Amino acid sequence: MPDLSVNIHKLQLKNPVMSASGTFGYGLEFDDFIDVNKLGGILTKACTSKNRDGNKYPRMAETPSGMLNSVGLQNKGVDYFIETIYPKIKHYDTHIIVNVSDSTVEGYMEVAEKLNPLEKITGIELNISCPNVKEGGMAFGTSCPMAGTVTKAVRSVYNKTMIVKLSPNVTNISEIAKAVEDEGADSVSVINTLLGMAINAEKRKPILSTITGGLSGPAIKPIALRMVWQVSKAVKIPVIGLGGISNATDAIEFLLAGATAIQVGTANFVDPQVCIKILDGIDEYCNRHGIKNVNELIGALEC
Amino acid sequence: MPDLSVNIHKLQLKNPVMSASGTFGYGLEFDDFIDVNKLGGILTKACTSKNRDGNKYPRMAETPSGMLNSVGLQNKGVDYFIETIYPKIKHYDTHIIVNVSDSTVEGYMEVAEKLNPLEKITGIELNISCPNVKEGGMAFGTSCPMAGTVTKAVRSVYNKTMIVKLSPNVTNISEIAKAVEDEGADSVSVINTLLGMAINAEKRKPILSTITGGLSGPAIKPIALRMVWQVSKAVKIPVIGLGGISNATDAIEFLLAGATAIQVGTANFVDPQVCIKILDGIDEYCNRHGIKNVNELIGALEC
Amino acid sequence: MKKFIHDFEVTLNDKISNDCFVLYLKCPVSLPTILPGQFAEILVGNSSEAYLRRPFSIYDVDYQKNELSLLIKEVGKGTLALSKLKIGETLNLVYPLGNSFSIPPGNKALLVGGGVGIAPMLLLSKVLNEKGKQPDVLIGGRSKNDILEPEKYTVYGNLFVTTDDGSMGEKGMVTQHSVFAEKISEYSQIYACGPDPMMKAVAKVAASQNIPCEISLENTMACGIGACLCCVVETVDGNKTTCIEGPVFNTKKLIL
Amino acid sequence: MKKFIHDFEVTLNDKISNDCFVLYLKCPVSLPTILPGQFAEILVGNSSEAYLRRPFSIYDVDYQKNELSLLIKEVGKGTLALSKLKIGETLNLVYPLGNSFSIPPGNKALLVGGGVGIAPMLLLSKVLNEKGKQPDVLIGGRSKNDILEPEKYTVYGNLFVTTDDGSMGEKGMVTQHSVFAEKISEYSQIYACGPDPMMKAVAKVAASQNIPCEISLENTMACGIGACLCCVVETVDGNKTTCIEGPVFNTKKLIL
Ligand SMILES: Cc1cc2nc3c(=O)[nH]c(=O)nc-3n(C[C@H](O)[C@H](O)[C@H](O)COP(=O)(O)OP(=O)(O)OC[C@H]3O[C@@H](n4cnc5c(N)ncnc54)[C@H](O)[C@@H]3O)c2cc1C
Ligand SMILES: Cc1cc2nc3c(=O)[nH]c(=O)nc-3n(C[C@H](O)[C@H](O)[C@H](O)COP(=O)(O)OP(=O)(O)OC[C@H]3O[C@@H](n4cnc5c(N)ncnc54)[C@H](O)[C@@H]3O)c2cc1C
Ligand SMILES: Cc1cc2nc3c(=O)[nH]c(=O)nc-3n(C[C@H](O)[C@H](O)[C@H](O)COP(=O)(O)O)c2cc1C
Ligand SMILES: Cc1cc2nc3c(=O)[nH]c(=O)nc-3n(C[C@H](O)[C@H](O)[C@H](O)COP(=O)(O)O)c2cc1C
Ligand code: FES
Ligand code: FES
Repeated sequence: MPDLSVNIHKLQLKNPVMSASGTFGYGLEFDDFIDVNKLGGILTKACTSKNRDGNKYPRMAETPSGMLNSVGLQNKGVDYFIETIYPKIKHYDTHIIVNVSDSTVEGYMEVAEKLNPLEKITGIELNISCPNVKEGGMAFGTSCPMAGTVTKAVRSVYNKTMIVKLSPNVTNISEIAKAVEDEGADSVSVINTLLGMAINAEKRKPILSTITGGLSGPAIKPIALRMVWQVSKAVKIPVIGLGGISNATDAIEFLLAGATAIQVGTANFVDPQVCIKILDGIDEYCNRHGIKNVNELIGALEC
Repeated sequence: MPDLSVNIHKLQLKNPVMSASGTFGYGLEFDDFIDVNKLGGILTKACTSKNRDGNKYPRMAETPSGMLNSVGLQNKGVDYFIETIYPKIKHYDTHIIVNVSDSTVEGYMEVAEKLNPLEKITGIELNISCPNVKEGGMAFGTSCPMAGTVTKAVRSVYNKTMIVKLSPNVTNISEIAKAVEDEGADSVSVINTLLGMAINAEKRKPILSTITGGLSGPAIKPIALRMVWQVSKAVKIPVIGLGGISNATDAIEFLLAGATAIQVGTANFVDPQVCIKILDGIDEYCNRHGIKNVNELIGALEC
Repeated sequence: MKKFIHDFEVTLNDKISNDCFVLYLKCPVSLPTILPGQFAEILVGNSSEAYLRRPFSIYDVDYQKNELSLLIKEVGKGTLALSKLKIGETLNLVYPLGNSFSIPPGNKALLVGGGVGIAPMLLLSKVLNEKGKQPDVLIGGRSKNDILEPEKYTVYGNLFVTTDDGSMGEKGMVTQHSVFAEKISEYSQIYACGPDPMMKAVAKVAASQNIPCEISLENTMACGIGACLCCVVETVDGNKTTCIEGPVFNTKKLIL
Repeated sequence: MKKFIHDFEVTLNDKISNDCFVLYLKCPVSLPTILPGQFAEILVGNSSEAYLRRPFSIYDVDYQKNELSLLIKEVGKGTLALSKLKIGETLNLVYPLGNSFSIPPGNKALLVGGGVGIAPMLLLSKVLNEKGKQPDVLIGGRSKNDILEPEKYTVYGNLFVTTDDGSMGEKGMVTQHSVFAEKISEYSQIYACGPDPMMKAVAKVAASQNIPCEISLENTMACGIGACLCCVVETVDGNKTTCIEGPVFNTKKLIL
């Protein structure tokens, strides 16, 4: 049995397989299909300072080997999360990391500060890369000063593990990664969705109510892998890789490219058991290749 | 019969369907499969000032609904093009546009200047977005000043139609488009490939000799469509749309998003007759929707 | 209700009209209870183009044979691939999903289906019949060919038909059928599924008569299990997920 | 040579070993002449994962029946999907592609194939036989099961076999076979296709004996028709496309 545990800053994960924010609900939605406790961690859907209704329907469009979404951070706000959702999920024996979003720096700070005391929330993931909100969101993630500012502000009110989730919609993602590392990020998640668009040619209308949306799924895997490779060479903090991961081979590619852990997003929709299959597949790969500790694979790409 | 002709600056195209650079050879490779003269235009593979061997094999990797390539501008140089290739292709009764690349501004200028007198080369496409060369290439396309500089320099020596092909690997593609428009571009092609990477997990090695390569094919269509939509709202010059177009519906989506013409790339590998099928499909769509002139579709998206 | 993921075996792919077919699928284990209005998310394994699962209402259930069936209309790449499935091939289902139609307060109910929207009405009429209720089924279509397997409903109750061209039943839209003029007050609940304009028309009549009305929505879905929030519908209580809190909604709650 | 694109019909999918199968494909029109060493680019229509075409050597041609066949080893997603093709299904081919093996200057030639690399040697041995030449075929494999359809070659010439485990023919690698020790000087040309180390070993012996040697390369390809420049191989005359200027190369021209 290979040792699959990895460390993201202070968090020791049982294994490198986590679920991605916005694609796994609060974990509960998957209880019928898998034992959520087996995962290295779960990233909850975005949590904002106030209730948000999200964008108008339609919010998704299928694309070749992927999908666009424009959910737009729908959630009932941090207070509701603490009062109503947290009690339902705190029994999970895995790291529960809350994805924190907002339109203002103050909003981010408010959410982080309120989450800080929750014992079973062992970390937060700052979403500075959501392409589906008019204000804030991706704007924070596409310039170094903005990314640095929000990271620094949240750092000042949050003392557990803080991961910053980066936007791929930039010329130089390594620079942004370094900016957030400098301001105190403990880890970076690479990548959020790519801004895309879908049109119904017959109706001559955009398919999404928001015209553009975030592209995810296998289609973006080559881009995500490249960015994980670039960022892991640029920063010292651990990188969490995601974007299109659908099977164990994909996951191992991300580890080899430099990711310490991975997240599985859209693939959960296609196969609600995929996270466990990936976990089993990593185990099988390690056994087959005589790898005793999964850390041997991290960044082990031979170029 | 709908009127399918469109204008890109001074060029009147029979129809909006062109073949993309690097995916259609010099047209000759497709003579066995289609009547190349039926196309609106063909974009030749990249032409540089000197002979280039390109990158080492392996140069391609399949990805979900797409592929990565790292050909690296292999060609025998502009003099060879003029002496040996031009005589073989000048019989084509369609616009032949040469894709111009290089590592230096002087190199771009040299190629453009030498091509200027060729009667049947009715335009050039400046490739400031090739991700597969160490020097120049994409670097020219990812900053406004660089993009502006090379455009201006080539403009000073070339007086026919000059299209500039933009890189999608940027935070704000509209800005780059405006920069090249300001410096005299007659049109922009949107988009070149996205920088990606593929790994062989079993061998723990990158698949491409260059580690990273350019992603093309249906996978990138949503991103390309979004960029065409953004750019066409930002500039006044005509936009040529490409990226993942595989059938007539895709092509029409790009026209609706604001493209005056489209290019078909990777899809030619999957179906060497696809350009003609797209052309027929656009004709059929216009007939079915009672569209007399294809220009009615351009930018006709109802948002 | 617990959800399952199983590989079903195709025991029959029955083409019932020009563009509609019924898939009969055998469950490898004992079928769980499936309520009328619930649906399944199908993995289209044999298509190179359909990436996400596709949702379909459960058309009928045969607990004895351990089979369920789906009534599917070919409208695009996924349904095209499904139409080509052969006996013995397997199909992966996540099911049973969503809420379900409620039992009517009184004895009689009217079930209205337009085109392939009729799918959830078969299991509903069967279950209502089993519960001693009297389901009247009204099917509307453009022409005779759109009235799919009408004989299946007469087992459980009365059948009424409208067609736009009058080739079967009464001519006109469903809400123009004489049951609306003559019998509407007899019904304690109305159910509808089909094209949006049809459902709106039915909901309007129901509201005017003060009869509770439930409709089944077909919002596009990515996950079907409440994880993605893509399938929302606006209700008087805010956005609701169609896949968990629907697909069945009381029309009073919807902003139509 | 003119290239074609046609929908072929599968007339047989013959599983000949654990992981190899032969597809027999009927052409809808008259088959053009196909030279030994040429290949086809196949569209894998029944896989959701294989996007680009897959190249395969033409194994055999039957002009009378208007059929060609492909010998395929299952190594990944595309070949897995092809292995499932059934009689009557169609397969789209772009063909015939590439150059071809040259006719040997003298009378005798040695054709060496390793594993599935043997594929182009069947048509070559047939054509050489038709031209009055004497093809000796040497097949190497790990064990007996890797020696695919050996009986097909004996129609056209002598057959020799080596296996790593000695389960068939002589034990050892192809270049350790006694033909190399005893008869090598009789051959006016050597042909090889198979794993890289095998081809290199054969090329080395050929060079040492000053016998012309041609090998067939299997570089990964995107287009197969010279349009993408992805398939290049380094030669003494610079980069050459494997799909147009190959797949057959004289080993003297390659940088091995
Ligand atoms: C809860 C639920 C129950 C359903 N029950 C049935 C059923 O019993 N029988 C049946 O035939 N269909 C049913 N549908 C609709 C069915 O899911 C779609 O027709 C199917 O997903 C289309 O897949 P496709 O790949 O063939 O089409 P695509 O190629 O994806 O699209 C083709 C066309 O169909 C439209 N389309 C796609 N999905 C939907 C949708 N969900 N609603 C409306 N239009 C859509 C697209 O906009 C496009 O114009 C149901 C949908 C839901 C949400
Ligand atoms: C000119 C030519 C002729 C060929 N003739 C034959 C033949 O007659 N019979 C036959 O079985 N195969 C032949 N091949 C190889 C065949 O094309 C590949 O095995 C096939 O494309 C793999 O497809 P896949 O989807 O199953 O594999 P993938 O899922 O794409 O890959 C599976 C594994 O196979 C490797 N692989 C993929 N393509 C190739 C390749 N071209 N060469 C070597 N390894 C590869 C990958 O690196 C990967 O490790 C030929 C190749 C060429 C270029
Ligand atoms: C429906 C949907 C909702 C998402 N919501 C969020 C979110 O709330 N916060 C966030 O940081 N990322 C969100 N994402 C992005 C994913 O977490 C992930 O970064 C992205 O989808 C790429 O990974 P994938 O290709 O594995 O899905 C969402 C993605 C999808 C598809
Ligand atoms: C094999 C290959 C070679 C290419 N070579 C060039 C090139 O020389 N110059 C250029 O501007 N673009 C080149 N491209 C990019 C294409 O022209 C096109 O911009 C890109 O592939 C996106 O379109 P597609 O998805 O339709 O292929 C190349 C693409 C491929 C796949
Ligand atoms: S489809 Fe995902 S929440 Fe309803
Ligand atoms: S495979 Fe495209 S040039 Fe050879």
